[in-house]
Amino acid sequence: MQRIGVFVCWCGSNIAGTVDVQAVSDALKNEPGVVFSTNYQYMCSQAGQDMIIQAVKEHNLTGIVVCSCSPRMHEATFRRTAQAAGLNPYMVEIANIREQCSWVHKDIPIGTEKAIILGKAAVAKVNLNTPLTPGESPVTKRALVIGGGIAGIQTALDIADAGFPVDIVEKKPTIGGKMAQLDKTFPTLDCAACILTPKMVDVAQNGKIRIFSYSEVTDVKGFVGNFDVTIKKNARYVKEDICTGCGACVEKCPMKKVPNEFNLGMDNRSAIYIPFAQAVPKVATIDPNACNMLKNGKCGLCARVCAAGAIDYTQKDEYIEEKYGAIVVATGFNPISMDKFDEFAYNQSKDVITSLEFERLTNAAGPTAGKLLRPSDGKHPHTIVFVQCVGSRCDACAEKGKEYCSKICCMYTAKHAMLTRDKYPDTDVYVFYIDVRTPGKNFDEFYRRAVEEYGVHYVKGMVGKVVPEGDKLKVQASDLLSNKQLHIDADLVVLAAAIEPDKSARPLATMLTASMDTNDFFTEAHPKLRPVESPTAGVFLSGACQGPKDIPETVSQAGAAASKVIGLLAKDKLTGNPCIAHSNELMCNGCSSCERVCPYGAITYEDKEFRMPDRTTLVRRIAVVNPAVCQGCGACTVACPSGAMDLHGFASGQIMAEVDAICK
Amino acid sequence: MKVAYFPGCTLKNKAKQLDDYAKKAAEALGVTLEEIEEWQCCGGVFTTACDEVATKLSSVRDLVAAKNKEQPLVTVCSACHNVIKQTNHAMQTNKEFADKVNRYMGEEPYSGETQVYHYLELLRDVVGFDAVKEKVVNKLSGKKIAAYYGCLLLRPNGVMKMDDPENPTIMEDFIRAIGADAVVYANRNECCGGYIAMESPDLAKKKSNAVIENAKAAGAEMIITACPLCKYNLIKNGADIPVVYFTELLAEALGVKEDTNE
Amino acid sequence: MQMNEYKPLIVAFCCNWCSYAGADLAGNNRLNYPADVKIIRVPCSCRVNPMFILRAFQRGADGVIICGCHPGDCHYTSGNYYTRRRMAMLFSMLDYLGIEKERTRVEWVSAAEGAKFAATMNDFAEKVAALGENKRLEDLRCKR
Amino acid sequence: MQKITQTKLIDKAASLLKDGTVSCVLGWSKGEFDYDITPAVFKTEEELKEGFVWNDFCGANFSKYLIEKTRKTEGKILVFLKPCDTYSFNQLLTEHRFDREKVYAVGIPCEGMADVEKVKAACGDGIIKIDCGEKIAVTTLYADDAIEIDAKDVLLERCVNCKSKKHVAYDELLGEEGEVLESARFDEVEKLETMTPDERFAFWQNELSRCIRCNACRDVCPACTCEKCVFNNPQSGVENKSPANSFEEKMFHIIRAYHVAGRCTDCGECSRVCPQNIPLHLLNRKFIKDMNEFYGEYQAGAEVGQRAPLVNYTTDDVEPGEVFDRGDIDA
Amino acid sequence: MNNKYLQEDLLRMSGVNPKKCMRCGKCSATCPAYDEMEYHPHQFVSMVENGDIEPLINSDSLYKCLTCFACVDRCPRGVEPAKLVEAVRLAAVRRQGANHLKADMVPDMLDDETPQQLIVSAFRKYSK
Repeated sequence: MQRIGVFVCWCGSNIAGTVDVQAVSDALKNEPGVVFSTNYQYMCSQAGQDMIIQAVKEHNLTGIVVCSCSPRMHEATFRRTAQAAGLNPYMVEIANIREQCSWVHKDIPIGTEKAIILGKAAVAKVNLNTPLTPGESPVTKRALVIGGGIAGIQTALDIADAGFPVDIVEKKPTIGGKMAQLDKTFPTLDCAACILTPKMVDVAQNGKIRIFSYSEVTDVKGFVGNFDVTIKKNARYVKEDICTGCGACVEKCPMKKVPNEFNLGMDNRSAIYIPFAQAVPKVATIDPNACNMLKNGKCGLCARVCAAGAIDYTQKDEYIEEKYGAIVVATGFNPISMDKFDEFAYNQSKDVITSLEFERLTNAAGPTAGKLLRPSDGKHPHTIVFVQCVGSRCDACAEKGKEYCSKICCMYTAKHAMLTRDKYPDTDVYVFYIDVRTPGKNFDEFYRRAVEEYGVHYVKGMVGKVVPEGDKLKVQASDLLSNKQLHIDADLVVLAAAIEPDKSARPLATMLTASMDTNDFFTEAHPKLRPVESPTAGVFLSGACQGPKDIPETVSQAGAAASKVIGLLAKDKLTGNPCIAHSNELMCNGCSSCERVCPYGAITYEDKEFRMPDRTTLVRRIAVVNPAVCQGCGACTVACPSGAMDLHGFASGQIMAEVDAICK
Repeated sequence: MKVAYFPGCTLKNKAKQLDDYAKKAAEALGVTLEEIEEWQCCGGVFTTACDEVATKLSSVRDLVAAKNKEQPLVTVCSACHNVIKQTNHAMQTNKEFADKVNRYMGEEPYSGETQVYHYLELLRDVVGFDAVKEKVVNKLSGKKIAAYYGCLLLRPNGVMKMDDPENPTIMEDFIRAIGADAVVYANRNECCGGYIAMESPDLAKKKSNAVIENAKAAGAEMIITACPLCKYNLIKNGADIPVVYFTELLAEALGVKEDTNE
Repeated sequence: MQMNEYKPLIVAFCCNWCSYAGADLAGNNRLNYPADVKIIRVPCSCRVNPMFILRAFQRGADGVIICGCHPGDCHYTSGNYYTRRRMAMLFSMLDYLGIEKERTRVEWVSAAEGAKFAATMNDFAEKVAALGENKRLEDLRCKR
Repeated sequence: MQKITQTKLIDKAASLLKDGTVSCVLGWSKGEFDYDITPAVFKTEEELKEGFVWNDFCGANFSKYLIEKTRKTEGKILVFLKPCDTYSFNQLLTEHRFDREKVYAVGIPCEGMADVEKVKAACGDGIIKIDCGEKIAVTTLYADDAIEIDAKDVLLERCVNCKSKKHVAYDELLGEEGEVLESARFDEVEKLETMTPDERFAFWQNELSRCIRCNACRDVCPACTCEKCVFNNPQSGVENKSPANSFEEKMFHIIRAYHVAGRCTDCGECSRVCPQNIPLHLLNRKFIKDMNEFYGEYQAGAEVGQRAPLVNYTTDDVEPGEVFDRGDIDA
Repeated sequence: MNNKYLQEDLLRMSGVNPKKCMRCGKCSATCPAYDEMEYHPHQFVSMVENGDIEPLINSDSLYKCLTCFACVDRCPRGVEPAKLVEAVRLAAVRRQGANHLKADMVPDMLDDETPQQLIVSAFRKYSK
């Protein structure tokens, strides 16, 4: 029989305001097993915890029930308290009488009655608690970073800096991500390439970092400290270790009409290509959908011109299996498709472009060598209209666009408008805005400069329709402040498209069992206090995969994620969760039902010899749970027909005792 | 196959060709348009106010007639289509409204079971543009035709669900199916001012001109439409290229136009 | 006691990762729902054995609701998919035996859906209250 | 009348015993009455000739006995399997419940088995002798002459709705192989589904209240093979020996049906052995029908190693709240 | 008080929730009849929200809306301004003797080609 102590917390007036705490502690005193019951203003405070420790010693308690806030809040606190008092930490149960009682009910008698019942359920459960010891598992001292944009690069560099090996998996042929496509960065107007490419070189030269470019993660198994990851290295038909990146093949390749994705299709590349001059790794890649040699065996020119002999048309996709202790997701973002917003005529005119395309048009390494020219006819545009919030801040019932603010558009549009006016003072620049949001260091000052010093026309209102006619784009918009409908004959229209998480994020989240919000952004373990950790242990978040972010924010989050990874990898052993499944071998049928539902492959079978009452022996197949792999979901316990499989901490008997206590 | 057919008032008067050509062409494509008996005027315009019940009853009766025939209901006129489809949608989604309507109807309650097709949807989703292409005998090759959708066919998109309301393709696909060249221009889904043509002829003229000019700038030699109101408006307001019903071109392409000119 | 004063007893099994957190959020936002709802925390909705549900009815519960992460969002990848099949089968069987189908429910509530949690509990409690006492699946020895 | 004769089976068994292929034979033997045929183990030709029976009353499914017998027997066991028995045989192999190597399975055709209750209904009580020939000849205490019945008129429910004459497992087949049949076995379930909840409740209240908890349904069930049944286990929380009230009657049968859902081959033994004539198969068939409708056709035991619906899933399964309105599912 | 009643009536009739509006002005940007209107679609939304309804009822803008639903489809917030315009118009023409279109006005408006539906719909829209 347990000797249980009950501790009812007032939580100031949070609980005591709606629950008669004295009545609760009095009522629970009479429950079976309870030998001590009290209440106190703040159970989680030092004084409250001391009270528990003292009670354990005075009354020889074997179990503790704390009636307080949600176990998600302070279960860990009170387990530590129990440990300090010399008890097994798993002899503690929490009755949630705040979030699920005092805060949702207004009437004191009702709240008190419910609090007593919840307390009874916790007492009933503790009566059946047994001391649990968590298992330990080793930590593989290697990290995986998925995504090689600025977020992934910074995270990898910081982890490597602490002395741990890191692998970066990037699905494109080069690392660099979106930042490599940008021209200047706000609000300081540094050249993006000038600050990014040295970091890319650092990655390439860092002995602790391996880059798997043109690769993707196809399978993740295991758990924190012990992930088994399968990486698919797509065949690039070029031997990476031999290619010198000289570019002779690129020059000679006869197939030169492939839309260049790095320039967002605004110019062409060859079938064998290096995405841009500073690519890392600087290695050529053959596009199998464009290469004549790969498609029909005719050509082979690149192999002939390659002095290094790096071309290999027979290369196959390669699967690499590697162990990691921690995984950082840095899958980034993309602008959304403009298909559902064709009132802006994006699909009807080449001169309606997205802001990312505008970046390429002004980038010295872009399709126009940095000259701002119209995609349709290569003429200099004299009137440019920027449209903000295209697809951002939409109502869900409008069924297009995103509900959130994409956060970066106000600032990059100010940058584009300012730079255009700076370089081409003869250009009229209109920015149609709903609100200008500039909450960052030096952001509002930057926006004001665009208006006051550079003479950008900021118009409060939205564009309703863009009509291509002749070589003009007829823009119809509203100017809400002067209560007019404007008609502007523009040469170029730039849409600040909303951004969304990369499409690869959703399947990756499934592999990682990391949760996502409805917009497919990864959710953090706690929105304020654990912003770079996913709720899944060992999985960390870096950059825009967690939510829209600009570069400074991304870099600081990348560093934070790295420090969390370093903290994990610095440990030699991890303490596991002891609330895991276990099978009673006497009852187990060996039927394999549990194995089939286990999401972790934690259950195996062995033939075990049993001594029978009649002194014979019998060999029977039984299930065995691997405690390091089991995560404690309990799926097996229900699949098991005989009830041999049970779960520590949430045993069938315990749950039924709770049911009984509640229904009694 | 046989489908229920709702011609509407204008197709029996000012827009007889739209009706005649539609029937002949459908027949040639293996679809019989069976006019529902004693059909009633759709009401011309759908009132969005949810407390307007009586004005929508005539449309509901047409829908019920099709339901009783156990056939989908096909319309040609854009305005009729808009009104009937929106009424049907209201019957499906607004229970309170449907209850009120059914109290007038007095028969078995109706809750939007009838499938409503525009003639163009019939061509695309039931017959298939590929099948149309195969039946074409007079290819209208080389003709640069601009499709004019207007507003009623496409909007509100949440109800009409015919095509992408900002970049529709159904009429362009139709034009290509009969062998002509489709001219794509931005104003093809902008309103011609149809409903206010009596009330504010000047505004209607402005809107119609914007459509015609934009189509011509894109190289159109002819405009097709599914709406008598649009056709009236565009012609009245100085279209200097032909504006015809799409069914007329379809009949011509299928080689059944002559039969119709009695 | 009048019928309309009848207070049903409702047992809610909530998975630790989504629905229990959703219930906490409902509390954080002070969203009311009837005190008749008593929550039992389980690691995953797939921990809920049909036997627990029958046990609750036996002991006098008038309604049992199981809440888990949305399909596809299970913390354990697939637990709630098994829940979905298991409960579909069980509920269909209870219905087949003539037990009122409104007494059992599965609802997917994420950690962010405090409002949905409260609304679900209000609605469920109302439906169960309308049915009155559970008489078809009760154990008279366990009467309160 | 069975197409294959008793003599043929005895000869087969005797020769397999003789050449050492098997060390014993699992077969049917006569019980206290002619219709009361029970499973037995035969070790010699003599024993076979003495007691082995094969006629229209050999309904018993031997698959389950193999678990116990294979553990205790040296050498192979010969088992005769009717088509429906072979499904149970496979299902147990799927669950690793016995060692296939220790069994020599002989498939035998079956023309359907007789229901004693129906025979009694036709001939009255006091049966003292039954002869199974072309017709079933029943001699009773009260009639002067034997009464002849056509076997087809007194078939067990499960044989009326026979789902398969095809053997899905055997080492050797005697006689001709049959086909998987289209049966009307779900008609009764459908009829219940179309009743109102009140009618259904009344129906089951009437049926299940007759339960005397003799456990025959569980004990005969080839799927109920747990090392320790939850109803016998004080730790399980549902242990009980006899139903105290209608709740426990229902709970026992719901849990039993649920535990075998996806594993039940619809062999019908539960209903055959129920002394109270409760149509227990209607519970199992409800699960089978639901699983077929919601998750695709599934026949437990059709193949070894199949993954049953309840240990499987797809991402777009039907929601539990949607299972009630059957009309919608079909549409 | 009276205004409050009218406001509630308009919101109920139209099913529009003006509080969803984020003041982007896209409805007015997209409106083909903008220049003919005294009050523009976004003003209908904000004025009804503020209970400032009489000016709308008395405005000619009610009869300039083309019912083309461009504002409905393009509104990023799903506010549906055209439904609100229609509700205000109905509130106006439902008043005693306030029909905007009278039968004796029609003959002068017609020409040989006027389609029937134009007359029918004009009555539907402007008279009760």
